[in-house]
Amino acid sequence: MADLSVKVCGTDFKNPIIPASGVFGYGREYEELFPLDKLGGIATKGTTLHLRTGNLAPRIAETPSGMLNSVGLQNPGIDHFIDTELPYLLTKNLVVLANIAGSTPDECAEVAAKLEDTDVHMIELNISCPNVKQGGAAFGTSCEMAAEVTKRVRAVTKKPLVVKLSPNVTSITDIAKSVEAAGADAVSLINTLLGMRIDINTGRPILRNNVGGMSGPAVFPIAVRMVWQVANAVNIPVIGMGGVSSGRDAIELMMAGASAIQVGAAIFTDPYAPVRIIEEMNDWLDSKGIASVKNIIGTVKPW
Amino acid sequence: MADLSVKVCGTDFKNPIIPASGVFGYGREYEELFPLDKLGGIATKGTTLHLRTGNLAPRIAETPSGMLNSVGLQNPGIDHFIDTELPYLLTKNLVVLANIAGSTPDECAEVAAKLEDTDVHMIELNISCPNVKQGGAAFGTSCEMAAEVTKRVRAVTKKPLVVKLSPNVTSITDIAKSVEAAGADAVSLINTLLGMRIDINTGRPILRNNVGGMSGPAVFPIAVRMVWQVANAVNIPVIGMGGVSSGRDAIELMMAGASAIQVGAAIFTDPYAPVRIIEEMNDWLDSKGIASVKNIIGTVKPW
Amino acid sequence: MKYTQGQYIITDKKAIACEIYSFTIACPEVAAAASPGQFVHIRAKGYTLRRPISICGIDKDKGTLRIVFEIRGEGTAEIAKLNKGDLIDMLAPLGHGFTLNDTYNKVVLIGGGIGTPPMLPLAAFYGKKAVAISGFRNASAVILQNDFIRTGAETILCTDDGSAGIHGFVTQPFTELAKQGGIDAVYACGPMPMLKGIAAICKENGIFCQISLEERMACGIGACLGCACRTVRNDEEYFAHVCKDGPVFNAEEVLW
Amino acid sequence: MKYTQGQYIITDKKAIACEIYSFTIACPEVAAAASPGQFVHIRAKGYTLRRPISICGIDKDKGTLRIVFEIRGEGTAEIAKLNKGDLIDMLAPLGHGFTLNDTYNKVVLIGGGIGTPPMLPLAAFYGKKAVAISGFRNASAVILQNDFIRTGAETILCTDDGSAGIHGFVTQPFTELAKQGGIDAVYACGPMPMLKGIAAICKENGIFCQISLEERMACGIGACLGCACRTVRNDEEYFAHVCKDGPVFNAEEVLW
Ligand SMILES: Cc1cc2nc3c(=O)[nH]c(=O)nc-3n(C[C@H](O)[C@H](O)[C@H](O)COP(=O)(O)OP(=O)(O)OC[C@H]3O[C@@H](n4cnc5c(N)ncnc54)[C@H](O)[C@@H]3O)c2cc1C
Ligand SMILES: Cc1cc2nc3c(=O)[nH]c(=O)nc-3n(C[C@H](O)[C@H](O)[C@H](O)COP(=O)(O)OP(=O)(O)OC[C@H]3O[C@@H](n4cnc5c(N)ncnc54)[C@H](O)[C@@H]3O)c2cc1C
Ligand SMILES: Cc1cc2nc3c(=O)[nH]c(=O)nc-3n(C[C@H](O)[C@H](O)[C@H](O)COP(=O)(O)O)c2cc1C
Ligand SMILES: Cc1cc2nc3c(=O)[nH]c(=O)nc-3n(C[C@H](O)[C@H](O)[C@H](O)COP(=O)(O)O)c2cc1C
Ligand code: FES
Ligand code: FES
Repeated sequence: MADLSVKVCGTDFKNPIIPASGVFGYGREYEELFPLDKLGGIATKGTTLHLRTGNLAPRIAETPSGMLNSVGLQNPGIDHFIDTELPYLLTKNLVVLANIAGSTPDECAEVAAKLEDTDVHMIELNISCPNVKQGGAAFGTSCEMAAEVTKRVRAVTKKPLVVKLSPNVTSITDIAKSVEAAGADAVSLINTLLGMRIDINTGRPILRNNVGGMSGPAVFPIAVRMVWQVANAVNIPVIGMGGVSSGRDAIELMMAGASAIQVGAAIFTDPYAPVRIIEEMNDWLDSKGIASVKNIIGTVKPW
Repeated sequence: MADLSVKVCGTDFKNPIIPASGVFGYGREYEELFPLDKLGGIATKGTTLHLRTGNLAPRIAETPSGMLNSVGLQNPGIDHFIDTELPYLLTKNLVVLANIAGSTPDECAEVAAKLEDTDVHMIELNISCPNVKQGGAAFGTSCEMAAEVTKRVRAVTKKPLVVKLSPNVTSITDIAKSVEAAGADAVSLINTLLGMRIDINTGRPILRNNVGGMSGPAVFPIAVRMVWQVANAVNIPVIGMGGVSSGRDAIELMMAGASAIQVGAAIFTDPYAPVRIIEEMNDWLDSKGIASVKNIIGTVKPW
Repeated sequence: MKYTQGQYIITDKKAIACEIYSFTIACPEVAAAASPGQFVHIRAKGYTLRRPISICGIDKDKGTLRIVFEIRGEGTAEIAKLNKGDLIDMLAPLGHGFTLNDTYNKVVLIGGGIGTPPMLPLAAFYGKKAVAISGFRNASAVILQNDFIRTGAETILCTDDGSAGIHGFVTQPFTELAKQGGIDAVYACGPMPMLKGIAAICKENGIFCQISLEERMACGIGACLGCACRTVRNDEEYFAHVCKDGPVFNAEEVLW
Repeated sequence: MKYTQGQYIITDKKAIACEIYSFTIACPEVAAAASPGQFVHIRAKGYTLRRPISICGIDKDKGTLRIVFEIRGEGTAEIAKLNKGDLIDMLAPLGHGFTLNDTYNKVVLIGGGIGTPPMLPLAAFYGKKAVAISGFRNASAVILQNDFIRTGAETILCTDDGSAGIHGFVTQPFTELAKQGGIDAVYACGPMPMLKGIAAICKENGIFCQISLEERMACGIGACLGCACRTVRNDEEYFAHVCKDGPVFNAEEVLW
């Protein structure tokens, strides 16, 4: 048994595997299949100030080795999260990352402020959502906007603040450096890549929202590249995700520089994926005689 | 038999299928398998002013439903292309797109100028290569640099000028608009997405260049999205590519707005892919009673 | 157990019409938990998303489920390659099924095309109290009619082109039945226009109606919010999820 | 015909060691065109890139090729699932093979591990004039020794751990042979350190040496420039391509 524990911004994880925001709800549905305390942590569904109904269906499309989603941040609002979902999750022995979002920096800060008096372990600020004030361009696509929203949230919370970056940018390292400078304690990446599919028989986009976020194994090489670049550009920890579907993938992304790993679309293919990945990581480490998973973080030797 | 012919910037293609630059060399190797005149056109290997040896091996890695390459523009230089490869290709009944590249706007213009006195049909300017003058940032990642290099090439050529765009940007529509304003007659997209893979047994990146360009079916949804966005943002034709591996994919990308289609990595899986795709497109059009492939270009009806 | 994921042996495979297959699967714990209207979420090798398929038969004694599905694309084509003796990977049983009531005296089951299979477990439950109306494109697409007859249900067959049974849509015989009255409940599954038509007739005639909806799914268990469906609950618009709140909904809840 | 792509029937499949398989494939036109040292490029279902595998046997009369390969990752695992009677998708025969010379009186064939298979067609060509030295990790990894014996070649077996044959690397018996002299040519395939060592010994002793190299490939036919290899030609550095200029190179051309 290798030591799988990791520490990210002072928070201890019993293992590095965290279901990604949006794929795992608030955990209840998967608890039918396995005890949640097997997980290192859980990133909860992106939560906004008020209830959001999300986009019209279809919201899901398949792609080669991946998928698109256009859920559109459907969620019951932060008060419901704090009253109903969080207390339940806090009884489980795992790290809770509250994924939050908003259409203005104000909204993001207000959501974070509400979490300040709770026992949630970390805040994961999703800056990929469109900023209504700035004409819909996502916060995460400009250094200024990314820094601005990070600063506003930083000002209202003492909890470890993880900023979740969008891959749909020319330079993810610039964005990462901006949010680091603005006070982020860690970054997580990658969110989904913007994609589209068309039903050629109807001539209509498959998603009612026309476009959606691509994730799954297809995006894994992009995640590895971005995690590697960002880990080399900032001095704060990186939580890696994007297409991880096996223990080997998780090891690869940690070698690229991730201190912990989130698992998204792979859970749809195999609902036990997070648990299986933990086991596969352990087996691989044991087979190599590596005592602790911490020993592999960022160890890739570039040519 | 549907009418498969298309016209792009005044040039007639007998069908919309073109092997993409870099995967098909100068056509000789594939001519062992099928006559080149079955193709609508051919985009030749990216050619620079002087011979380039390219990067060290390994240059190829596999990814889920895709691949990475870091060939690094190995090519024999424009003079060799004009003397040895072009005359041969011009004897085939297809459109020749000379894909050119350079490390400075000067180099690109010089290469284009050399082609001016040849009978090559179109120039495809690859602006994804790093600009040595600007510290290595790719021309294709800033509107100013993209416009600058386009202008320089435009000034020396009257041939139809297709500018090939990089997907590794925050807003591909802004880049497309810049090169349109700078005189491009068409744009082609997408080039490869920057990715990375690590061999976890050695802890080394698989590619000797550490990172490489991702292509293949995995990127198809990104190509559809970008082609759709760009086709709606500019008034010049769009040549679409990225992950096309079937007639249905080609139809989908044309519905998104492409006037012609390039096929890259799919050729490695199935060397007959371009020919098969042409047949599959014809069959689909016939089954729907669509008389001409031109009738589907840009016909997607967004919600 | 609510639902579980596992690999189960296919004990029987039959091609029952052009590109339509029937699988019998040995999965005792799933069969024990399953009820009519629920579905199974099947993994297709090489594909990221599972495929939702309705349960077409539940044999709790033998511990088997039956599914009937049509090849519609790449994933179902891959699943159709599985043979008797192979393992099938299912997450099941999922969703909220039909409301069964043994005090009902007359129910009508309406299936359109590949929407017919989920009607069969209802016929098995209601037996002679059920009238099963099934509609298909043409004679070669007709499935399951003998299975319905074996349950004791009265069967009415329609085809769009008249090549078998009544020439026309299922709504025609149903409208007549509805006029005759005495129907306690209608259950339906099939294409949207058909469901809409049936719901309208039921509303007009004050008949309780439940329909099974389709939507593109990822998780299949209510976690990803992928399979949204606009409904009304307590007079308020509510984005329900087909995989968890459905696939069966009361027709009056649905915002079409 | 230089090369072609097609689906060919596997007429024989054998597991010849742990995770090592031998396929015999009926492909008359490929067999007719093939020569020792060339390779076939095999499609693995579900994977973008084909897998290059050396030709281990050519039977022009029967119109068959033989390949022997080891499961090294996902693609070879997928190919290994194919059975006798299944179709295998190959682009073949590819590459530049070994230079054969029937005036040679003594040649040495050196194979390391899964580099041994391409030596077998050379043994078939040279027969008693050949000494086949094969090296493996241990006894359980040993393959093809009887096949070599049947060609009439003299065989020398080495294992790293001494569990079969000579305890040690192939370079040990080869060094002795080289000292004895009279070798017209050496052909080798195996891990890089082994090839380097052999090339050095050959250079020292002035023996003509050809080696078969590996590189990650996409097209397999010289079009994509993926499989670069640094070589020297006419005293100039030259990026050759393993799939077209190789896989067989004169050892002295290679820039290690
Ligand atoms: C609750 C439920 C029960 C169903 N029961 C049956 C049944 O008993 N028999 C049967 O033949 N079919 C049934 N379907 C439809 C079946 O799920 C689709 O035909 C199937 O998913 C198509 O997959 P594909 O790989 O053939 O098509 P592709 O087009 O390759 O699929 C691409 C993606 O779209 C999804 N998709 C495509 N069409 C549909 C659809 N109509 N509904 C939901 N997702 C879709 C697929 O699941 C996949 O994620 C049911 C659907 C639902 C939601
Ligand atoms: C000319 C040539 C001849 C060969 N002959 C044989 C043979 O006769 N028997 C045999 O067992 N093996 C042979 N190999 C090695 C064989 O090609 C690899 O073991 C195989 O490609 C690995 O694929 P995989 O799916 O198992 O591994 P993965 O790691 O899943 O493969 C991922 C990618 O890397 C490539 N790759 C990985 N290892 C190698 C390698 N060593 N060489 C080239 N590409 C690699 C794969 O082709 C694929 O594109 C030969 C290689 C070459 C270049
Ligand atoms: C259905 C779905 C819903 C998602 N919702 C959210 C969300 O609410 N907030 C967020 O930050 N990311 C969301 N994501 C992105 C994932 O958390 C993750 O960043 C992405 O899917 C890449 O990981 P993967 O390839 O493992 O899926 C969602 C992804 C999916 C597939
Ligand atoms: C091996 C390889 C070499 C390439 N070389 C070039 C090149 O020289 N110039 C260029 O503009 N694009 C080059 N490309 C990019 C392709 O032309 C194409 O834009 C990309 O691969 C996306 O298409 P695909 O997904 O169909 O492969 C290359 C791609 C590959 C795979
Ligand atoms: S498919 Fe995930 S909520 Fe229904
Ligand atoms: S693999 Fe394409 S050139 Fe060798």
